[in-house]
Amino acid sequence: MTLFGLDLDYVACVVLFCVGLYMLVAKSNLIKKVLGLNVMETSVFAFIVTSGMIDGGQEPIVVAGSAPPYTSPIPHAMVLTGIVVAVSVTAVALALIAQIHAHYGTIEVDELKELP
Amino acid sequence: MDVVDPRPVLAPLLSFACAALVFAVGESVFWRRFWTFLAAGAKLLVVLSMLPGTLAGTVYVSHVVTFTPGVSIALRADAYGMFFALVSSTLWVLTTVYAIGYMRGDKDRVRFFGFFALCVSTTVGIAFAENLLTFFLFYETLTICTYPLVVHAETPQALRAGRIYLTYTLLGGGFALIGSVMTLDLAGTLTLSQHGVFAADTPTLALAAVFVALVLGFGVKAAIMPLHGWLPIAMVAPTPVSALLHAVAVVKVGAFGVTRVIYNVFGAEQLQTLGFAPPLALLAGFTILAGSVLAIRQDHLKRRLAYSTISQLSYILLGAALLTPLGALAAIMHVANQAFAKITMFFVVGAIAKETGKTHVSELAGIATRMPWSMAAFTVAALSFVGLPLFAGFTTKWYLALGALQADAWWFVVVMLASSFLNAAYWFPILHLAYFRAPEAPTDGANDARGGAGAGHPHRWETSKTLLVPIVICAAYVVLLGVTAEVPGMPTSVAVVAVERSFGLEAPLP
Amino acid sequence: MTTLGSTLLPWLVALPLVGAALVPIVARHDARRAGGLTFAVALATTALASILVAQLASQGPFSADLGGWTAPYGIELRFDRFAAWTMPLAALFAFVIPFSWRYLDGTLPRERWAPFYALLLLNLGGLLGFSVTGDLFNLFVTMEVVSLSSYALVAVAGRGVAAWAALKYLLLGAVSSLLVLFAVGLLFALTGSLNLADVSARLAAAEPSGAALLALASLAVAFLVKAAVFPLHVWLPDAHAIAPSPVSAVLSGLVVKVGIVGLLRVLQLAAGTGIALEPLNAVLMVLGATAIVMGAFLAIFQDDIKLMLAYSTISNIGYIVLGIGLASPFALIGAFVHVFNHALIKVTLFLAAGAIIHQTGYRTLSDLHGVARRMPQTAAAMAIGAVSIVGLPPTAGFVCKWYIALGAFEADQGGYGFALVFGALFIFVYYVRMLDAFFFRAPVRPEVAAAVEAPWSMRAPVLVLAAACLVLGVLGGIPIGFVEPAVVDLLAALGR
Amino acid sequence: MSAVFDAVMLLLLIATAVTVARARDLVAAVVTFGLYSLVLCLVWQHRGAPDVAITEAAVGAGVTSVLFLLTIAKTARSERR
Amino acid sequence: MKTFALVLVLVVAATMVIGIAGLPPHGDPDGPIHTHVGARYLERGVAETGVRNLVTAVLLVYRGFDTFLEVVVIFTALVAVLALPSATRRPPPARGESTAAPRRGSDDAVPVSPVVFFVVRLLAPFIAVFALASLYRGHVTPGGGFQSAAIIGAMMIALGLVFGREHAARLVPHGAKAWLQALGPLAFAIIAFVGWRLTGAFLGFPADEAAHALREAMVVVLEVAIAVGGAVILAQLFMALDAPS
Repeated sequence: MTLFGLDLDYVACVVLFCVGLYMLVAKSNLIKKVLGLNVMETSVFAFIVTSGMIDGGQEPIVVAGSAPPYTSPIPHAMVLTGIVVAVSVTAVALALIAQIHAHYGTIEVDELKELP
Repeated sequence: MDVVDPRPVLAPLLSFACAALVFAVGESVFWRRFWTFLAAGAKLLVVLSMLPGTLAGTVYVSHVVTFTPGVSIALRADAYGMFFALVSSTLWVLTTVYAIGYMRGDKDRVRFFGFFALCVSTTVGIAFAENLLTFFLFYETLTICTYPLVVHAETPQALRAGRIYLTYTLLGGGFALIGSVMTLDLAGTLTLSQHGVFAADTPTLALAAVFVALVLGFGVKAAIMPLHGWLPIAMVAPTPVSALLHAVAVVKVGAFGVTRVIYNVFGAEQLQTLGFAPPLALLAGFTILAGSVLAIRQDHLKRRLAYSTISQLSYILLGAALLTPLGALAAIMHVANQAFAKITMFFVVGAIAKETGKTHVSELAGIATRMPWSMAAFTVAALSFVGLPLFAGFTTKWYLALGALQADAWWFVVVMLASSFLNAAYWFPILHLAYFRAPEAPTDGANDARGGAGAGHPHRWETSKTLLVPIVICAAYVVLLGVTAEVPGMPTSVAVVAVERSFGLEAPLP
Repeated sequence: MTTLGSTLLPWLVALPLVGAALVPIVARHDARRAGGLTFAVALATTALASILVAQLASQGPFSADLGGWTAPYGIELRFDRFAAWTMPLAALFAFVIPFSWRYLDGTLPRERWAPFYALLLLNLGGLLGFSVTGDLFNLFVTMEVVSLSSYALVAVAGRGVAAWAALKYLLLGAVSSLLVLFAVGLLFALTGSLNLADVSARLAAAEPSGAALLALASLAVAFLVKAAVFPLHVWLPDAHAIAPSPVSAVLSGLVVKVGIVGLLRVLQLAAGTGIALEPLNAVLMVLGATAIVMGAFLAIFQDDIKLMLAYSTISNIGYIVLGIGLASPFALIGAFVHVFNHALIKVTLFLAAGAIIHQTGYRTLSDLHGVARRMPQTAAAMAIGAVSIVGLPPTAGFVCKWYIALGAFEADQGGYGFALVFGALFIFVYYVRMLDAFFFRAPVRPEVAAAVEAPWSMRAPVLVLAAACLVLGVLGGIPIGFVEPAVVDLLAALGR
Repeated sequence: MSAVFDAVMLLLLIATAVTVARARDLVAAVVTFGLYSLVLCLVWQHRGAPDVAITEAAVGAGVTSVLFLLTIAKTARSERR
Repeated sequence: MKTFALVLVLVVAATMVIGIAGLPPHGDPDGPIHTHVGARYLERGVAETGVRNLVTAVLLVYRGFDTFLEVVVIFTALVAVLALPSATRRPPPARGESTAAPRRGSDDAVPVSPVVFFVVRLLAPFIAVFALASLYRGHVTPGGGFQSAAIIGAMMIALGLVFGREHAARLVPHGAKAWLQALGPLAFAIIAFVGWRLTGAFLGFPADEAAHALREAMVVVLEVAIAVGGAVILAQLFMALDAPS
């Protein structure tokens, strides 16, 4: 799908990336920030998976009954690793947020900045 | 001819090692003195052992490590470096004796003597630096090592002085670094063993930038006006520090650097064509006069000495900037002449403060009866500065005048005459007070600055021997340098070799 | 072709990572064992690294094909001179870890010692992997190992304050990691390959496209964030100041260098692509010079010694970035040498500061008056570090400043030379205050007046490192000679 | 057909993402995020990446959401304005 | 902040769109992705690795080192969370906070409806079997180590949610926990070593047909280690985050 010469699948990824980025920058709530980070991450994954597509292709599993063309397996492997990395980062971020809340009683950046 | 020899490295290295040992032995007085003297003595011996070779025209070189191709840390004992090293090594021995007497009972003596030894080691390193990088290396090390000495008293005043001192010298160091870097970029070498490193077709603007950067960089330590602000303030340091460092090592290093820049980085010939030297000479002439005028107004003794130093240092710069053989000779000889005379004065002032607690000119009435030997030494030094024949200062002025005439700059002769009068104007009142006025009745107000430091011995004759002996020896040197100017084998002959070989000028004396 | 070097290379990365996995197992019953095992692993890694460096010196760069798949079909680890020059960084861990042994007493409850040491080893393994990998995606994953362990190390000892600093670090760090992943995706879509050399060659073969430019730009931005270059530095000061001192040493000395090594990779990728690097270089020069001055300027206002050290890291990263931006041979040499020299100096300073804070309980200058009277050796090490970080001779810091300044004039950018030399002096204003307070003032706090020198396991690393700062200053030619061929190669690849 | 499916899915993705951004109630945001992940799964399954789709369903929609919910339970349920 | 965010987002969006316009169109069989490295994997992958799911082949055989580091990353996440101080001090509720979600865990467990209780207990074995199947068939069908890890982990989490943390914690013996959480990195190290001895390459898999069984065994060991290690780590992460305040 293209529009004005732009690949809409890719543009969708850009839109998602920017929604995530907006959440990360503009939202004051730390959990919202981390959610935004996750949205950004998935948008990049979507971009990578999309780049590995092939027209009329199927999953890269070579068994009886499957035939080329196959989608490229490398982007999938990359994204699989990326997902694990993302969940690891999220887990650490959330643990830190819990710490912050236990100490300051708030997870709003606006209020954290005012505290000593 | 150049000969590879370990001695140029050995001289600073020996004293570095001893300095480290001074720190290591801690509070043990005997061992501290032992290592300090060993360092001073060993260094003097090493330097002296090279003297015959230097007079015969041999240059000892040793490479330490190569930085990159073309730039290495290397030491090279040419005649000019030898001259400077001889002066500083000799004075170190004397100052060490004096300092032991002066600092008796003071606090933090480990730190004091340790850094003191470090400073003098670096001074020799500077004297022997084969290239600008090595020079800069030791130059900045000297800055760092003097800082603990300046703030030794740890009073707010001393700390402030230390900060001002660092600000001036580190900014200067920055300019020196930039200048060195530009030199390497333009010339491809940093060596100080040639008489000019730049190719004839180097752009003049770039050369001007290099000249300004290097002269600014080294001129700060040479206290050329308007970069002199740190020197009077740094006088809060203990007197041996003021004496050795702020009359000899640190400031001379600056002047030494400027002469190296003039004769070894640019070379007399090229500088003549470029025309950078006259502005420097003018600045030096201005500093000579302005320093003296300011000195007259100082009542604090050490500050008066400081302004006198500022004025006297510019003799060296002026002599070097004339670009004539006799001017250069005067510049080199003044390194020694000013050093011995000024250190004598500092020693005396220190002894007076230590014995009587007097630190201001106006308090000195009748001091000559209390301390006749010291004041006699002081008189010798003062006469030398005024430039009476038979004293060291005279030879400088004589050759400087001749050098100025060689350069057709007759008005510098006028500057020098004026300076002599000004010198008389601020030294003679002290002598007058000391010899011809009766001592005031002691009042409590008399002992201000160093309070009770030496007030414990009101009836002792003169002062302790460790203070007096260096004073007398230095004064004797001042006379010796004055009367033996034409005798072969004496410092003058080294200076003559230096003018010829280190500066690449024709022989100044037949 | 397998040589000793290419056989051992993967284990260089695997050893600390596996060591990290073993730490919690070994420390199940006795937490103190964690420190011992970690030290042993760090030593073994250092030994392995020295074998590899020796191999490099005798037979030139080599690479290891993991799994036996030749590049670009598998992951390739490359050991060239740049990678080798990051090996001494690993050796610094061998100093940080013994320092931590006693430092953790009273800082961290015992049950968290094992995770702490494991994180240190993970950090080390990630750093090593990052610098030797020749594969783009592997670059991303190793970077994540480093980043994730760093975030946690910041928060490890403190409570909310530390967690907040760590989270700020995490959010910015995660975005920059994501940019790297995005760029890897772009490059893969453009070339179909993940091998660095292969991608670079294929980019060069194809005509330059906006996508390649976007990829390189996002890599550059990502690594500038990781390196905390001035306007992107906001995460650094708090994180580095609040972390426990051994961690601060690792973060400030080593982890920010991830960004620098990454920038180098960007240059290698761009080599030969026909993409003009001048805009990037111009940006790097401006950012570097700004960072030098602003880092120094901001440091002046700090009373907390660790915060001040953190700001000086920003300033020093500015040197390196400026050197890379100048892109002249001398400047690059200076920049790369400073990658290690700054690490050495900064580890010295942070460990010394850590020892002082640990022994006295105070961390601001006004409280620490006169500490040198009670802890002369540590304070002397601190003084050497301070002189070195300002770049005064004869210390390690001077060597780099000299070369970068020389490179500035070589590239006809003398103005940056001035910024470098005087920006550095700026920060000395602060250090003089520190030295005054430590050495020349009377103690105001009873704890300081009664302090004693740190135990030997803390003091020895500090003293050895301080001595190394001096030795590397005098023998500055050795690292220069080591890095020079690599810079020549890089410049040849960049067509200069 | 495929193009229509793609278009609908992409619009749905953007819609859920914006909802996540706008939701004040954090639990709602997280649940919407889980939904977003599931839509993404479908897209990926459709694009020949079943491995990724399964992992995203298990980790992105499952584990991540649970971790978020746990944290929300510990801290605050709604965004404060 | 909002204005800044908007401007930033617009700038980023514009830059990205311009850059992305330079990419080759996706789905093109002649695009670089499908003609270079990927093409070789598709052609020779099954023969070279013996794994029919080429994603698994890439993950474990061609790019096993990445997966090793991936396992290390999640291990890092666990160690990171364990290294943090547990959030114990709970400050008084801040102003205006309406509701805090109810707390779970056996000490103050919310009453669970008997239906949920029953369903979870009933489903648990099936989930486990599903996970194992996914794992076992991973090299033929979609699925594999990490997916199973997530599923087993999710099962443990569900059990924990329903029965309370003590019960969930008992699922993993305390002494074995240290070993199990490190299973991934350790298994990779062992397989890497074995591969190194057999083929001379770190993480190498024997290529000849004779060693087919061995190769398969190595892949399965890695898959199991990833699954079990990952599940234990995920469960521990859950418990760490759910620790009572």
